[in-house]
Amino acid sequence: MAELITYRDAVARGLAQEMRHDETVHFIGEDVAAAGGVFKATKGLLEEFGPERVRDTPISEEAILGAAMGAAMTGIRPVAEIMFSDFLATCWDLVAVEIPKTRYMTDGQISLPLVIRTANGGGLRFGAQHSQAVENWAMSIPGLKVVAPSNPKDVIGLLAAAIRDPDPVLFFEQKSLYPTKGEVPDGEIVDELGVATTVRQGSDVTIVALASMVRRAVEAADELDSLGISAEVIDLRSLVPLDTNTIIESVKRTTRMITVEENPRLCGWGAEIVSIVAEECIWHIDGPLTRVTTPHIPLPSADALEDEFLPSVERIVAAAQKVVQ
Amino acid sequence: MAELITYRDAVARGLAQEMRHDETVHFIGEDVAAAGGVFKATKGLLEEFGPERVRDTPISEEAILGAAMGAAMTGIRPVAEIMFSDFLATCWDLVAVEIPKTRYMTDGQISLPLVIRTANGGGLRFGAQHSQAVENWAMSIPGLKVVAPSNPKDVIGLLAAAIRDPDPVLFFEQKSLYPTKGEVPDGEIVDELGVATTVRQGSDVTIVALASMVRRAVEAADELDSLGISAEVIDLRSLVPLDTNTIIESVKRTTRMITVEENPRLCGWGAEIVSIVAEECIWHIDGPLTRVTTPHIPLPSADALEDEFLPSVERIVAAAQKVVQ
Amino acid sequence: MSATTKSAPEQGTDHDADDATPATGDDAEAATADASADGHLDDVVRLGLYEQVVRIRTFEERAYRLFMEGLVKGTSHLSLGMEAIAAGFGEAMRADDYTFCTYRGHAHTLARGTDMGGVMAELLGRATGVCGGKGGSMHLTSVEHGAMGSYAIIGAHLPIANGAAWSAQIRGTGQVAVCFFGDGTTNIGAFHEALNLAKVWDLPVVFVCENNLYMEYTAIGDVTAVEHPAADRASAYGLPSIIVDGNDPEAVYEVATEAIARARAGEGPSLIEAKTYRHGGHSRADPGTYRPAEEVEAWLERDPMPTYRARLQETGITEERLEEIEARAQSDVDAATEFAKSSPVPELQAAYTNVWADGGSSWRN
Amino acid sequence: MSATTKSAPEQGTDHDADDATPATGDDAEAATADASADGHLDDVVRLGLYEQVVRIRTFEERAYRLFMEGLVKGTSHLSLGMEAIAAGFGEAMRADDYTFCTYRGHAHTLARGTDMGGVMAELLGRATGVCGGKGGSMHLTSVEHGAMGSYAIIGAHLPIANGAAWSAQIRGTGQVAVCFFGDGTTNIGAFHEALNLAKVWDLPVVFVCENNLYMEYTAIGDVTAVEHPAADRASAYGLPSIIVDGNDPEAVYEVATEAIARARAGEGPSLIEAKTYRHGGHSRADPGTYRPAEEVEAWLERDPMPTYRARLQETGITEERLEEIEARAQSDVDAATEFAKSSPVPELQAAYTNVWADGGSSWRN
Ligand SMILES: Cc1ncc(C[n+]2csc(CCOP(=O)(O)OP(=O)(O)O)c2C)c(N)n1
Ligand SMILES: Cc1ncc(C[n+]2csc(CCOP(=O)(O)OP(=O)(O)O)c2C)c(N)n1
Ligand SMILES: [Mg+2]
Ligand SMILES: [Mg+2]
Repeated sequence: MAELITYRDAVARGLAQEMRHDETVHFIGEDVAAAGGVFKATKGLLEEFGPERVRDTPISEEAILGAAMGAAMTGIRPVAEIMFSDFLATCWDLVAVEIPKTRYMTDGQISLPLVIRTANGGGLRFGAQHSQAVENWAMSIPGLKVVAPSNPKDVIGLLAAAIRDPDPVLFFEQKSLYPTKGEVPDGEIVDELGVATTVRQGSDVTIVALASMVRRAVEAADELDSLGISAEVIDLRSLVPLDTNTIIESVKRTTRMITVEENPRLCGWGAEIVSIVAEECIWHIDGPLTRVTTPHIPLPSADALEDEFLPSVERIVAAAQKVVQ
Repeated sequence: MAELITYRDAVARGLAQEMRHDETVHFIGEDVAAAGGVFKATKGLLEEFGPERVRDTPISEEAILGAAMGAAMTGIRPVAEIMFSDFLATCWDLVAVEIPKTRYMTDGQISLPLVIRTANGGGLRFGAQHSQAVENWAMSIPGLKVVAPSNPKDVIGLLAAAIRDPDPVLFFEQKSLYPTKGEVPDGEIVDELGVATTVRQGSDVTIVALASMVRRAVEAADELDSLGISAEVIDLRSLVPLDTNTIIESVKRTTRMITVEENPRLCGWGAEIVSIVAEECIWHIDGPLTRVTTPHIPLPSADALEDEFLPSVERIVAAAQKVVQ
Repeated sequence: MSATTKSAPEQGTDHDADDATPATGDDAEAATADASADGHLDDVVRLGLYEQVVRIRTFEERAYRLFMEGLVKGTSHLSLGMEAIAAGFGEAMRADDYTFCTYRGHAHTLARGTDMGGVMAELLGRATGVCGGKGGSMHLTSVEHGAMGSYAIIGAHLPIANGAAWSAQIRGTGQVAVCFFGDGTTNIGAFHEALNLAKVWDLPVVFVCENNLYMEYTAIGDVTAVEHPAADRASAYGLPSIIVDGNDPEAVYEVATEAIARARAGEGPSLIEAKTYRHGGHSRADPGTYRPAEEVEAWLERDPMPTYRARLQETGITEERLEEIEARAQSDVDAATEFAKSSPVPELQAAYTNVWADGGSSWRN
Repeated sequence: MSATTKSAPEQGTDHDADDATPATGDDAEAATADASADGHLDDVVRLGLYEQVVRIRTFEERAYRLFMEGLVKGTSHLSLGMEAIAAGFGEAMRADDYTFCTYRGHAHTLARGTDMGGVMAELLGRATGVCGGKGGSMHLTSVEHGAMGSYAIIGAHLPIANGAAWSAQIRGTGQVAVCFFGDGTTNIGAFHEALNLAKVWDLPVVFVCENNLYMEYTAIGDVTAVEHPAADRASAYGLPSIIVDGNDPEAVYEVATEAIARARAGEGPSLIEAKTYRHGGHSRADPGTYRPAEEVEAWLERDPMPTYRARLQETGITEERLEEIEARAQSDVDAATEFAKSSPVPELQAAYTNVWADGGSSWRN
C-alpha cells in the first residue's frame, strides 16, 4: 500500500514517526508548535506530542541552536527548525564553528546527535534574503552531515536517518517542493545517509542533481531523449556523506557530466563534484565538465527575473547538448 | 628606495596611507585603537588619526559590521576589523545576507564602499576555533570582493585598492604571515583588484596558490626543479574578481594544474578554479586536476597535528609529481 | 500625551501608566484628549498626520486587493491598523533624516514621501518599481527620500541604522536615523548589540519598537522574559523606558519629535515602544486566526484612522477638509495602481545588473 | 556575605552596596568578615574552598612557567587572581552538574575535579591530554567530570549551557548547568538570546559573569552602556541583580549555593556578576600594561589566596592544615607536569579521528 502525500506533509509525518520511535526526540523552533510551522510542515505535532516535546521559541536563532547543541550532548535528540535557510547566517557560529567541531576538539567525548531542519531555496518570489540555496555553505564545513531530499518518500526516510544519526545533520527542505506530491509506502520508513539514487538511466551524459533540481534534470533528460541524447540522472540526496562511487561509476560509463545546482555559482557543491571527477577520472572524460548553476548574483524578487535566474530545463538541455558535441 | 618591513607593519602602513589620502576613511574594531590591535597590526593609527577615526568597539561583531554598513551607505568609507576570520560566523548575516545584496536589491541606489579586514588561517596552534581559513566562505557569496595578499607590498597595495573600491571587500590577512618580511617601495602604493601575479615561471605544471600558500608553492617549485619538473606558480591575490585569464593562459601552456589552498577540502576556491578549467579548457589538460588542501576536518591544536594538517611543501611536491607522470 | 517616559532607575515596577492596551481603551481616549488639549499641535501638523494615515491605509488596502487578484506575487506584510506610527514619525522627521525599516515597510517608506507609483510597481515586480523589481515588497528603498532600505532578516537593520547615525555624527550634519522593528525583534542578538553601541557612542538614532503583540503567529508574551519587550530593556542600555500609544498619531508625533530633537542635539539614542495591533494576519498567507476574537475586536475599535478622524472633527476640522484628504489619497492610489499595472516587467538582462558599482555582475575577467 | 541581591523592580539606582571594587577595599573586608560570621560554612567546606584556590593557583603558575619555557605552544589565558569564582562554584556544584566555560577555562575545568595531568598534557599538546591534544588550552573538556567544554568564541556557550539545562529539565534529573564568561561577553548578541530563553523556559542554569574589568586590552567601562555589565541587565530578563565579591571564595560559594538550589528546585535561572581582576595580561602575549599601576596594586592586595589564607587562620584553622593543602597541590602539579612532559605527542593518524561518531573523518565512500 502506498499513499500520495505532499513533501510538506512528509516532514510532519517523518517527525512524528521519529518522535514515536524515540522519546528523547524533541522539536523546537519559531512558530512550529501552535501554528504548525510557517510552511505548515509541522502541523499536528503539538497535538500529538504536547508542548514539552514541541516547543515554540523566541526569534533567537542562536538560542535555538544552542539549546539543541547543549541538549544533544546530554541525552536528548533535538530537532531544531531554522525557518528559512537564509537565517542560518544569524546563527552561523553555532552551525559552522561550535556544532561541527565539538566532537573533534573533545576527541570524541561529546556526541551531538541533532538535526537542523530548514527551508531552502528560491522560486517563491520572496526576494534575495528569503530565497537563498545555501547547501554549499553547509558542505564546506567539516563535521556537518548535509542532506537534501527531492521527494516525499525521501523526506521521511532521510529525516529518520538524520534523526537516528549520531552526528549533527543539516537537513535542507527545498521550499519550492513543499506542495509537490509523491508516493509514500505505509509503515515506518528509515533510509540511509550517503546513498545517491540513479533516478534515470542513460549512456551519453550524467546529470547530477539535488532537491528541486532533480525534477528539472529528469524533465531535461526526457527532452534530451527526443533529441537523441541519453542522459543518466543522479539524485545526490546527501552531500555529506557523499556517494562518490555512484557518481564516478556513472561518469566512467557516460564519459560526460553536468551538475545542476540551485546555489550560486562560486564554490558550490557542483564545483566539488567536478573537482573530484577531474582529479580521479580525468582520463575517462570526453567532454567539458559543466556546471549549471544559479548565476553568481543575489536573487531578484520579480517573477520574470527569478525565472530567468534559477537553472531551468532549457539551460540543462542546452548544457547537455554542448557537452556531448 | 625600498624598505624591508613585516606583513604586520604593512597593514598599519596601508591603513595610514589611505586615512591620509581620504578623510572619510574610518577604522573600527575590537582593541584596534589604544592597544594597536591584538596582532599589533594597527599600531600608531590612534596616535596619528585620533579617537574619532580609530575607534574601539565592544565585543559585538554584528554591531561592528552594521556600523560599517550604515556608514558606508551614507558617505563614509569604513574599514572594520573582525579580529579572527572565525568570528565572521558571529556576524555572517551582515557579511553574507546584508552587505553583499544591498546594492542589487536596491537596484543600485545604495553603494557600500567598505572593507572588512580579518586575520585568517592556521599555523599558530590556536585550535579549531581560532585557526580557520575561510576565504572560500566569502567567495561563495555573490556581491563580495575577496582579497588575500601574500606579502607586505601586496598588503599595502591591495588594501589601498580595497578601500578605494566602491564595493564591499573582504580582506583576509593570513595570520601566519604577520611576522614575515618583504620589500616595499617608498611612497604611496595602490594596486588593482583582480590581477593575479605569476611569481615563478614554469612549463610542466601550474600551481595556483593564495596567501600563506604562495611561499610554500614557490618552495615546492624550487624542489620540483631539482627533480626535473618545471612549475609555474600563480599568486591569485584576489578570489573575486578572479583573474581567470592568467590561470587559463598558464594552464593551456603547462597542461596541468594544482591548486594549493589552506581552507578545508570541500567547496573550496580550489574546486572553483578546477571547475573553471575543467569546463573551459578540458581539451588542453594532460593530467588530473589536483587540489592540495587542508583535509576536511577541524583544525587540531597540538603542534604535531597542526603541521600534519596544513598543506606542506612535501604534499605539494608529491602532488606535482603525480600530476606530471 | 499618552507617552510615559521614565528614567532608568525608576524603571521596572509600575507600567500602570501604560494606557496603550485595549482593556484601558477609555483611558487611552482620555489621554489622547489630553494630548490635543496641550494645544501644541497646530492644524497643519494634525492634517499632515491624518493625511499620512489615510494615504498608507488607502495604499495598503489596494495592495491587499492586488495580492488577492494575483498581481502581487510572493509575500507581503501590511501595516493596516499600525499606520499611526509611521505617520507620526514621518511628520516629525527632517527631509534628510534616515529611515530603516523591515519587510513590513510599505508604511514607513511611503511616510517619507516615496512615490506611490514606484512602490506599487515594486510590489508588482515591474521595471518601474523603486528597486526595478529586484527588491520586492520586503525590500522597498528610496534613498532620495531617506528610506534607506527595508530589511527582511529580523534585527539586521538595527546595527545598520547605527552606522548611518554614526556617519551623520562624523559628518556633523545633524541627521538622525530612525529604525522601526517589531516586538519579536527584541529577542534577537542584534537588538542587544545595536542598543549598547548606540548608547556607548551616543549615536543620533531612534529605535522604535512597534509592539503589535505578535511575532508571526506566536504571542510575544509567550517567548519574552519581560512584559514590555523593548521598554523593560531600556535600562539595560542606560536609556529611559518610553511607551507610547502607537494608535495615536499625535502621541507618536510628540514622542518622535522629542526623541529626534534629543538625537539631533547630540544627546544620544532613544528606544521607544509603541503599542499597536495589526488588523490582519502577519503576511499575505496568514488569516490571523490564532488571535482571540475579543482582542481583535477591542483593537479594531481603536483603529487609528476612524478614531483620529473623529477627534479631528471634534476639535474643529471640517468634514470637507478631511474628505479632500481622503479623495486625494484615493486618486493617488488609483494613479499608482494604473502606473504599476501598465508598467513593463524588467528586461531579463536586468537580473545581471547592479551587483557591482560598475553596473554589472561579472566576477572574473 | 558580600553578595547583593536585589529584585528587578528595585534595580538600577544604588549599587553602593557593591563593595567589590578596590576603592572600597576596607568595606569589602568588613563584608567578608560578615560572611564568615554567619557561621554557615563548616571547616570542611572552607578547607575545600581553600584547596580549590591553591590547586588552581599552583597549576596556573606552573603552566605559565611552561609557556615561558616554550613547552606550551599557541596561546593561553590564565585565571590568576580570579580563582575564588571557580573555587566557590566548584565546591557548590553537585558531581553531575554541568560546567560550561571559556578559553579562560583551566580554573573551571580543574575545579570540577578534572585530572591535572590530563589538563597539563592537553596544554602541552600531548596524546594523553584530556582532548588528546586536539583541543588545547582554549578547549579543555572532561565530560566525566561535568566539564562540558571550553568555548573560544565569545558568547557561544551561553545558549549551549541553556541546552544542557533544558535537557536536565526534560530528563528530570535535577542537574544544573553553570556557565562562566567575562564582562566583555555581555555585549554580544548570544548573551541576550540566552538570558531571555533561559528565563522564558525557566531553565536550571546559572550564568556567572566574571567581571575582571577588562576585555582583552580595553576596559569594559569604555564600551558598555551600563556600569555593571551583567547585573544592570538582569532586569531585562526578569531576573534579580546579583553582584558578588569574586575574590572571596565564601561569598561566591554562598551565592552559588543559593542560585544552584533555586535552579535545582525548578525556580529558574540566575545571572550573577562576580567582581574580580586578573593578575596578569589577557593572554600569554599580553603584559597588561594598559592597566593603571594603582589599580593593579589595589587588586593585588585583594589576592584571593593570601587573603583567604589569613582569614582561615584568624578563624582557627591551623597553619599545619593549610600547609598540608599547599604541599599536596605542589606535589600534584609536579606529578602532572612530569606526566605531561613524558607523554608522547599524538600519532599523526589522530588528526583524522573523531570527526564523526564512527571514529573517523571520511565524508565519502
Ligand atoms: C532572523 C530571522 N528569524 C526569523 C525570521 C522570520 N520572521 C519574519 S517576520 C517574523 C516575526 C517578527 O515579529 P515582530 O518583530 O514582532 O514584527 P512584526 O512582524 O510583528 O511587525 C519572523 C519570525 C526572520 N525574517 N529573520
Ligand atoms: C566573537 C568573538 N569576538 C572576539 C573574540 C576575541 N576575544 C577573545 S577573549 C576577548 C575578551 C573577552 O573579554 P571578557 O568577556 O571580559 O573575558 P575575559 O577574557 O576578561 O575573561 C576577546 C575580544 C572572540 N574570541 N570571540
Ligand atoms: Mg510583532
Ligand atoms: Mg573581562
